Formats: sequence, structure tokens, C-alpha cells
Amino acid sequence: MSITAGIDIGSTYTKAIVIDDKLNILAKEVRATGFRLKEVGHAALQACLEEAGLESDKTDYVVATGIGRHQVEFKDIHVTDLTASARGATQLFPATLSILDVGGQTMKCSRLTDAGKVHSFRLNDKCAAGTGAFLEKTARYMGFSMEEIGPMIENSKEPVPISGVCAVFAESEVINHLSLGTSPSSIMHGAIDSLVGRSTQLMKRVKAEPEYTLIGGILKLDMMAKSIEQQLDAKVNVPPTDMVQFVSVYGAAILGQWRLERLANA
Amino acid sequence: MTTVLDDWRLESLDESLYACRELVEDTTFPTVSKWREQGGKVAGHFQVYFPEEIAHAAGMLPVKIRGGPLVPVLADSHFGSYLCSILKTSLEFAMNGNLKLDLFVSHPICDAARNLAAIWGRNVNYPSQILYLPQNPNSSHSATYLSGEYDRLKRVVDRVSGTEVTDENLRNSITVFNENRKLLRELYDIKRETPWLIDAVDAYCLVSIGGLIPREEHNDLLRKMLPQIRQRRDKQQDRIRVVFEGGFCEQPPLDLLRMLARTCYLVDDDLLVGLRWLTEDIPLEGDPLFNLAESYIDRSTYSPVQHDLRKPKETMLLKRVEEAKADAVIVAAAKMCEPGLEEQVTYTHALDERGIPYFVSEFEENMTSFDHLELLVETFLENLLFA
Amino acid sequence: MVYAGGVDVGSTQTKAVIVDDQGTIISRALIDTGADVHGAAENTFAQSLKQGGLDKSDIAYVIGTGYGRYRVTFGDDQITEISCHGRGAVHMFPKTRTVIDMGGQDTKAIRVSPSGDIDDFSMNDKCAAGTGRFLGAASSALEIPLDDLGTVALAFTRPVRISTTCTVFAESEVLSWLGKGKKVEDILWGVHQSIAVRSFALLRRVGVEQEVTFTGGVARNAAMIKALEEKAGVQFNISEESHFMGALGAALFALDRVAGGQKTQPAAETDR
Amino acid sequence: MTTKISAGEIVGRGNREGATLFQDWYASLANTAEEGGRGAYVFVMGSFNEILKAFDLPIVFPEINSLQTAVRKVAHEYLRVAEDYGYSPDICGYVKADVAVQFSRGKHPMGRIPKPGIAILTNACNTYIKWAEFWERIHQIPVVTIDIPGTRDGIELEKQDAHDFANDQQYVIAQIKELIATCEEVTGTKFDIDKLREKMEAANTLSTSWKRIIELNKNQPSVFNALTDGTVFLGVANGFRGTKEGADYFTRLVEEMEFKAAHGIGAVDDEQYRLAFVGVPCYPIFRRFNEMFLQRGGTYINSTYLWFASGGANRGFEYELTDPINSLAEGVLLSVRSAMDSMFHQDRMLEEIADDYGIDGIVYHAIKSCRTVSTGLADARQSLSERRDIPSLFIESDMMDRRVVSEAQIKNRVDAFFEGLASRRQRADNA
Repeated sequence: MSITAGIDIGSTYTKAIVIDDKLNILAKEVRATGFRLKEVGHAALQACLEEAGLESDKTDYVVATGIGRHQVEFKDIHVTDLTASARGATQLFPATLSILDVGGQTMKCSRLTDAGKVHSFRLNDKCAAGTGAFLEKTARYMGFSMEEIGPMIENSKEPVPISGVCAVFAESEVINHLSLGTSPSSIMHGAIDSLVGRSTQLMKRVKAEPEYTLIGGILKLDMMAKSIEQQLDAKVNVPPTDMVQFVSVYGAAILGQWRLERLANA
Repeated sequence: MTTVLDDWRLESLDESLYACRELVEDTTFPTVSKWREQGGKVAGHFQVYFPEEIAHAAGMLPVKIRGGPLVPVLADSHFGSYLCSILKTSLEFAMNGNLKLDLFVSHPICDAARNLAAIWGRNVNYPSQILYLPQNPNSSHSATYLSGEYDRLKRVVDRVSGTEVTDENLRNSITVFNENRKLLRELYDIKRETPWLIDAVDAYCLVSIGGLIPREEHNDLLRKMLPQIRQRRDKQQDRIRVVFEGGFCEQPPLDLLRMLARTCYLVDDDLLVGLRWLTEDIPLEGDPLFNLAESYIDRSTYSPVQHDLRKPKETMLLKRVEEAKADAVIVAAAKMCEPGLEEQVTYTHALDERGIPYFVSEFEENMTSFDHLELLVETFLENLLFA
Repeated sequence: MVYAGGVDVGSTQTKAVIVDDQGTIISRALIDTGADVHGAAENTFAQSLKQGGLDKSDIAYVIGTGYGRYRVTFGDDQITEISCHGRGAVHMFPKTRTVIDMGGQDTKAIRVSPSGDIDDFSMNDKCAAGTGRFLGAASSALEIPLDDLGTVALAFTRPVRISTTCTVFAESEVLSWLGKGKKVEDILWGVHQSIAVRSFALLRRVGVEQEVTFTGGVARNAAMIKALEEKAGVQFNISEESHFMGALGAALFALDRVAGGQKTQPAAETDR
Repeated sequence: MTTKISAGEIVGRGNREGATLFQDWYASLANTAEEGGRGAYVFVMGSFNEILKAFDLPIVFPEINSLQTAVRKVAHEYLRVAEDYGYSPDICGYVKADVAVQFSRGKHPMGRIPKPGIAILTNACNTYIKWAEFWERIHQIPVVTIDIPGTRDGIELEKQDAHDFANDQQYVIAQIKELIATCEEVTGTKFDIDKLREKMEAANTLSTSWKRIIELNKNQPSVFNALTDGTVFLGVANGFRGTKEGADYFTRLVEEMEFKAAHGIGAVDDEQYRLAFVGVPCYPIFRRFNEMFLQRGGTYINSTYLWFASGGANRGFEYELTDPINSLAEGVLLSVRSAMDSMFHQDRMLEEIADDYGIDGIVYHAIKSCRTVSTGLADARQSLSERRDIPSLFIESDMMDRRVVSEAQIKNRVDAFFEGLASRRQRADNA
């Protein structure tokens, strides 16, 4: 039985996963990335293997992904998280044709082929205006946790238009609205609308088609999927809670199994 | 005849290429200074369009101004947000004294560049001008008009250089530039036919220095190096062939080209299109100014900044892809480059129709981190290869 | 004895200053602004009163400034922080003609007249690039306390050029440079440089006229001072009170009003 | 002209009649659209109304359509459509709004807009060219580019010898003849030079009146607000150029403004600060933007917008009707060139008028959408403030895209600007 591992070094969290050739998940692990990129990947994988009760050299193939993919020394190959998450998402939802990945700072959208390959894709520009960061700053500024936002929006009369300026300026925007006596819920509502707007626009840019699958840190905000569904007026797949953080690392490990097969047949 | 290059022309191909790379990234313009030290005058021009023959015929050094990889410490305050970088870094060279000119010429290729003549004029003490370029090449009168406009430029150049340009001088210059363009076309043939013999960065630098040295020297250099390149023994690798579109004005940093060169073959592009605008030799017989003008209109390539009913851009791009036998296209645009960004829309829709793979990206001449772009390129290649 | 107060409601922090009729600072207070802008203003002011052992009734005139100035409802008038920073700086350094203020999310360059009035000003418009916030991002990415950044950066040997303009992306660019094996101090110096360049552009917009006073929270960062002074080619005045310059200016304007000399534009309309 | 008019009936007449004409214009366009007719698409800088109206073509100004979506607070919906199609957020909002109009079969808040049957553009703005290429692609219509060479010298304006001017004029003449030929093909009607004369004569009245009206604002107090009233007048100046209605409207407008000047009736009750506006208005918050200044006693006396957005009509060029084509070429060349100068060299022009108009301050509004107008603003501002001590305010936002219009920031700067103006006046008074 061949064991492959995936390691996803993201800007905030690093995830590791170990799977067998039936693509069963033997163990998964997540920890803060910090800035020692080389170490964190290794540590996460070891923790995984331990949990799976495997010796530290048991993996047959290691696939690295995420922004730190180049720093993983013991990898066999690295792929980008777009490629990895495409694989992971189609594993979880085989009919997926479009993936929206909304993280803290980045927004990625890819249109897949029926074979689960990335056909076309777009990323948000190198400016965090209207990303998750924008939302988090707005919430944090008004002293709310991401969890509290959902219920809040429910009782907001109507969203205030939040101009899509710099995420950091969210604060001066907010203080201005508060000064004008706008309720925090309407402001939050406005911030979410602008985020949802940006996401769906990115999807249109890649000519996205159903089924849609939503992944990434933004899922902490349970109402996000709902808002996007309303915007697209179509159903949006959301990975099960225990998999939310692991979609692309799982995909990476699966690509590892593929490579092994190919190498075996070669 | 004044020369500005040290005598490394006799050294090996790799040393020569190294020297070219050095020169292209050198933000102090040593060749221009050297030309001045020998008493020469310099005609700086925004690089996209300019009949360099006219300045050359007056014994001036025509220098292509195309910004550079530096922080516009002085120039930044002269511009607002939402503007491309090349405007700022170009003016920076004028303000920080790295680039001393006797004349600056811009042209109304885009809304930003057309403002440059006035901005430059307000900040330097030598003549700064607009050279008019017909945006109506389909008018029966445009060639006649343009030769009149070139005659105006000639008189400006006469004044600045202190030497009156004769038809004879002009014909000689045209001959020099005809050869230069011919040699550059040969270089691009190599890129298309045997891309493994010269990588994207070296090819680019070899073209690029043409805008920084006397064209005779550039010709000598190309005449000597092209055969050496052809004789290289390098083997072809399994890489996809890519066309890079979107470098007609602001230039991507060498590191960006390096990153691409590591992963694919750049078989054709629109980089520094100003040096390669004419696609055929300019006729020598007849009125040289008229021949120049007519060639700019009728014997020329395409770019997002010239409107010509005979050259729909998407058709021209598809032709370029086909002739280069490219697998894919990088549809790039400089940040805040309005024509570039607008053309991306047309290009991508045309490529979609033909089912030609591409990815869209924005770059900036002085960007230092390529993670974003690397992610795009890698994903792109992975999914072409993981097939 | 006559007292006047100034309350500067910034997006991150709210500051209050009370001065006596000589313009000497009697007390100062600083707290995080948070969502309850009005409350923040009141509490800060109350704190400053307490600290000065004074009662609201002792304060003849209060002026609110900063983004939240219109929430200083207990105040008598509002003046922008631009005018107030100019005023405060001139009070501290009478020869000041140019002020560069680097705060949490905006950096402003101000040219002032000898009398401390605003002749011209320029602020970062589009984004927080080139503001103190950029340093905050670097500090959290590198896990180095904000106050130590400058000292660390000054140990640079081979500076890194940081091109990312977006503050939010600064973190990931810093990380990727670390990944490429660059030294922390070299990266940090790069960060300081990139901020300095942008702030210098603002300075040039209004013209760098001597003397230049550097105010705001970042004015205590040695590396930033070095980076900016190198570009401007002049030595900056830096006050112990740099943090409170806005509130101080407001208090001084308030004092003018008391003195009756209607020095500045009265009664800014209520923001409706 | 009768002098026995009561203030009641004449004051504000221009705004009332302007609004009506504007409504009628869009109503007639809607009719054309409903009947499946097509319009001639043109731009404000070099609209060639004289020729097109000689062929009775319905005139559409896409720029005006676009700004109307912003004024009517729906621009974002239009921008969204274009950006979904692939247009970058960083490019001209006018183009994007029109792209959306074209995709929605002419849907527009002012009423349906007819498809183009022909488009005429000049090079006064390069984005015109990219814009027209879009129509070329989706409508396959004849697009006529008319190249109008502008000022060449980086510093000195209108410095061109007769020989070079002749070369430019010959070029424009040739292009006008080609335009006429194309119009004959498109409309199937023969060109009638006397009809052209008629239109040119009406245009003459309009141009001279336009010049006069602007000059009347030297009056203290000023007789109209260059930013708000001015925009109403501009709509008519563009849409009704070369028509009898347009000529009459402006004759009556001159009458109104002269009346106000004579009776000391100002545009605002309390004129504290006389301001000049440089750039394109902030249409997403058009009214509130103006109020920020009004509240502090600031009113707009003049603006570069009145110059370039009228295609240089402020130059007041009068056509020589005995020689229509050549005179049209000369007029267009000089007017459009001066429109371009008011974008690229506005510092020179402002310097000239500052004293006559008693300008207390200049407000520069650089915008994301328009690089033609905005690229040189920061530099021109610096160079003017080095030559003349006129307080100025620099604001960046947009004419269409509310995402980059941060009211909080604008308000803050405006307040600070007035605090500066006030203290400066104090100093002057004390001295």
C-alpha cells in the first residue's frame, strides 16, 4: 500500500495530510505557519505520521503546495494551490466546474474542465481592497468576532455602500459611517456585500459554471456561502467542517498518488 | 565615427551577452554619457514610436526612453495615483541627472504619454516636444500629412543639433536602420525557429541595447553574434511555446523574463515594438521623408496604441501566434496601462473563440516579488502538462 | 486660571490634551478608539481631566479633531487634524515650516506659515501604503515588537527592495523574502525605505522647507527618521509629544478662541 | 433685447430651459431607438455636429450618457456589467458604462439609446479610439477617426508657423471631405453645403455666447456656478450645437446672465471664496461635492471642464460662412487644440485668468477614469504654485466609480483647505 503526503504552507496556517492509495485520509494536521517555513512543514508532517502510527520515513511521495511550496526541502514535487484545490474539490464534489477560494488576502477563482483540470483562473490583484482582510478588519474594528457577524446581518435593515478602497482604510470608512450614526450591522452588511460582489465578479471573469464549490478561510463566516448563493442564485458546495481547511492539501496528496501510479506504469 | 562600447565585441558570445544584460539594467546610462563626453548630442524619445533616422541623420544619438527598474524618488510627487510606472521612472532619469538630453520627444500614443511632453517641459531646460502620429492611417492624406510633420521634426532637430539634415544624410541613415531592422528580424527568426538557442532574457537585451548605442555599433554586434548563436549546441527541451503580448511600452523587469525563460520558450512578443515597428525596408529612391512617413503607415506592425482598420489587433495577434507555432499566450499589461488593459479584453475573447490557452497578468517594470506571477505561470503549465 | 482642551479622535487611537493659558501641557491621555467613537472621545477627555486634577467646568473651550471630530459632541468646535498638527508642531518648534506626520493609517505632509496656518498639505489617498500600518504588518510577520523594528532595521547590510504597495500583502512579501533566505534586518530596512519613499513624495508635493518637524506615532522610529532624513537631506525636529501633536494643536486653537482673537475659521457646520 | 424683465421670470431660466431641452433630446433619441433607427455617436471634443446635422443624423454623446448613469446613481450597475465582460477596474468608467448600454440594447436611465449607425471620433483623447474600436467590433459600423493635431511644444502654446499650421489644416480638410463621403454612403443622401452653412451659423451664435457667458463670471458676485449650472449649460452646448434651439437658448442665456450681472444677482447668496475647478466633476456625489464647498462660502467661478468639455467653444471661434469646409477645418483645429491645451497646459491658462476672475483658490480633481485630464495635474499644480501664490487643493477620486470616492477623505481635505483659506484671509486683514 503506497502512502502519499500533502503539505500546504499558507500565509497563516500550514496543513499536512497523509493518505493511502484508496485516497483514505489516515491523518491530518494544522498549525500556525509563523516565519520558519522550512521547519513548519516538516513538523506538521511528522505530527501527521505519528497520529497515523507510521514511521517518519513511511511516505512514498510528498507533494507540497501553498505559498511556501518552494521551501519544503523533502518534497518530491510541488504544485500551486490552484492545481491542488481543483483536485481536492473534485474529489469531494465530483461535479465541480468552478472553484472560488477566498482567503484572508487573496481571492482565487478557477474554471475546471470535466476532468477536474484547471482550465482558466483569475486572482485578485496585489491589493487587498475587498478581500477577507477587509471584512475582518471591519469586524475587529467594531469589536466583533467573525462568528458574531452572521446573526448580526440577519437584523440589519439595509447595507451601507462601502467604497472599495484600501482594506486598511476600512477603519476610516467605518468611523465615518459610525460618526453619521449608521448601525454596525448595516456597516458589516455593506462590507460583506462588497466582498461577495468582488467574489462573484471574479467568477464571471473566468466564465464560471455550476457546480460551484467554495473553499478557503472565509468559510469561518458561515453566511458567506449563503450570500454567494443568492448572488449567483445557484447552489454552492461547501466542504464538510472537518475538511474546510484541508481541501487543497488533500488534493496535493491525491496528485501524489497519481504520480506514483504513472511512475509504476512507466 | 564615435563609438560608445568598450571593446568587448571581440570576446566570447557569453561575455558579450553578459555585457548586454549589464547595460540594459544599468540605470546610469554609461553609453549615453560616453557619447556626450565625445561631444555628441542626444535626442531622447519615448520609445514606442519615433523616426530615429531623422535624429541619426543630424549626427545625434537617438535614445529610447523606456523607464527602468528604479524607485522614482524625485518624480513620484509629480504624478497622481492610477498612473503607469514608466511615466514616473522616465521622468526620474531626467530629474536625477542620469540621463542628460538635448531634446525630448513624446507622442500621443496614449492619454498618459501625451501629457509627458508638457510635464517634461515644465521640469527640464531643453526642448520638449510632441511628435504627431496619425491615428487615422486610413485617410488618403495621412502619409502626406505625416511627411510634413516629419519635416517639422527635421527642422527642430536641425536647430538642436546645429547641423542641417540633407536628403543624402537621411538616405544613409535609412540604410543603417534598414539593416538594423533586418538583423532584428533575423534574431526573431531564431526565437521562433530554435528558441532553445537563445533564452528570452538574452534575446531581449540584445534588442534592447539598440536603443542605447549608435545603430552602427548595434549592427556590428548583431552581425557578429547572430551566427555565433546559430552555432550553439544547446538541445531542445520539452517546453511549451509561448507568445508574450503586452510589452509594447512599459518593459517587464528582467527577473520576470528570467522566470518565464526557466519555464517556457518565449517564441514571439511585442517587447520594445518601437525598435521593430517597420516590417520592411524603407525605399531609398524618392523623397526620404515621404518614404519614412509612408513606411510608418503602410509597412508596419500593430500595437494597441495605433488604430488602423487594416489591422484588427485580435487578428494580428492570432496571426502572430500561428506564425510562431505557439501553444499559448501570456496576455500581459503594465499596471494602469489603459490601452494595454483594454486590449486584454479583445485578445482574451478572441483566444477563447480559438480555444488557445492563455493567462492574463499585470506587471510593473520595478516589481520585485514574482510570487503572484509564478503562481499563475506554474498553475498554467501544470495544467498543460498534467494532461 | 484658564484651561483649554483638545481631543483628537483618530481611527486607531484617541488622544486628549489640556493646556493652561500659557499653552503649557497640563495633562494628556490616550486610549484605543474602537467602535464607540463618542464614548472613546468622552473617556479620553475625562481621563485627561482626572490626570490634571481638573473638572469639566474648568475647561473654557474644547476643540475636537481627527476623523471622529464630529463625535466630540461635548466640544465647542471641530478643526481638521491637518490644521491641528501644523499648529502643534509650530508651537513645539516655532521655526517649523514643514510638518510630516506619520500615523496609523495616513501620512500627511503640511506646509505651514510662520503663524502656524496651513499653506498647503498632501495626504496618502489611495491606500495605506507608506503609512505606519505597513510597519505593523512587518512586525507581526516577523514577530518583532513594533518599538524594536527601527533598531533592528538599522543593522542592515544588504537592503532588500520591497515593491509591494499593499499593506495587507506586506506580510506575505516579507515572509517570501525570508523564505529566499534574506536577513531580517535587510528586509526591515527595505520596508522602512519603501515607506520613506512614499512619504517623501508627499513631502515634495508641498515642498521641503526648513525646518521640518516629524510628528505622529512613527516619529519615534530611528530607522524611519534616518530613511526620511536621508531623502529630504535635512534634520528633522522630533518632539517627546509627537504622539499628541494633533490634540495639542486642537487645544491651542481652543485657547485662541478663549483669548477671543477669532484666529481661525469658527463653527464648522455639523456634519449632516 | 428687452430690458423690462422681472428677476422672477429671468433668473434661473437657463437651468429650467436647459433641463427641458435635455429631456426633449433624450426623448427624441428614445423614439429613434424604438423605431429601430440608428444614431451618430460622437464625442465632446470635436463632435462635428455641423456636418452630421447637415445630414439630419440623430446625435448621441456616449460620454454624456455615461455621466448620466453616475448622476442618477446607477453607474455601478453599468460598470459591473463591463467588468464582468473583462474590462479592468482601472480603466475609464465612461467606456465601461457605454459597453453596458450597448450590451443591454440601449437601456439607460434617461430613456433608450439608439444603436450607432456611424461613429465619429477625434484623437483629442486616445481612449476615444479604444472606445470606438469596441463599437467597430460589436456593431460592424463605419468608424471615422479624425486626427486633429494638437500643440507640439512642451511649454509655449499656439507657437506654430504658418507653414506647419497649413500642413495640419490640410490634413483636417482632407479628413472632413472623407467624413462627408462616408455620411453620404451611410445616409444615402447628397451633401448640401448650404445646409452646412446654416448649421455653422447656428454654431457661431453658440460659440460666441459660450465665450461671453464664461466671461460674465468675472463679475462679482459671480452669475453662475461653473460646476453645477455650468454642467447644465454644457449639456445643451454639446447636444444642440448647430441647431436653432441651441442658438436661441444661448442667446437667452446671455440675456439672463447679463441681467444678473447688471442687477448684482449672484449665483450664491454669500460669496466668500471664488474658486476655479480643474478636471472632471465628481459625478457619483455631484451635489454633495459642491455643497462641501458651498457650506464654507466657496463657489466655482470657472473650470477647465467648461473649456475642454465644450470642445474649446470657449475660444468663441466664428466660422467664415463663405468658405465653409476650410473654415470648419480651421475652427475645429483651433478649438479642439485649445480644448487639449486646457487639459495638458491648464496651468498657463489658469495663470492668465486668475486675476481677471479674482480666483481665491484652485481645486484640482484628478480621477482614476481619465488619464487624459489627470496625468499632468499634480505637476501643473506644482509648477503654477511656484509661479503664483494661489492656494490649491488636490483631490483624487473618480467621475463614475463610487468605489474610489471616499467622502470621508474628501470632506476632511475640503475642511482643511477652507481652514487654510480662512486663516490666510485673517492674516491679510490683520496686515
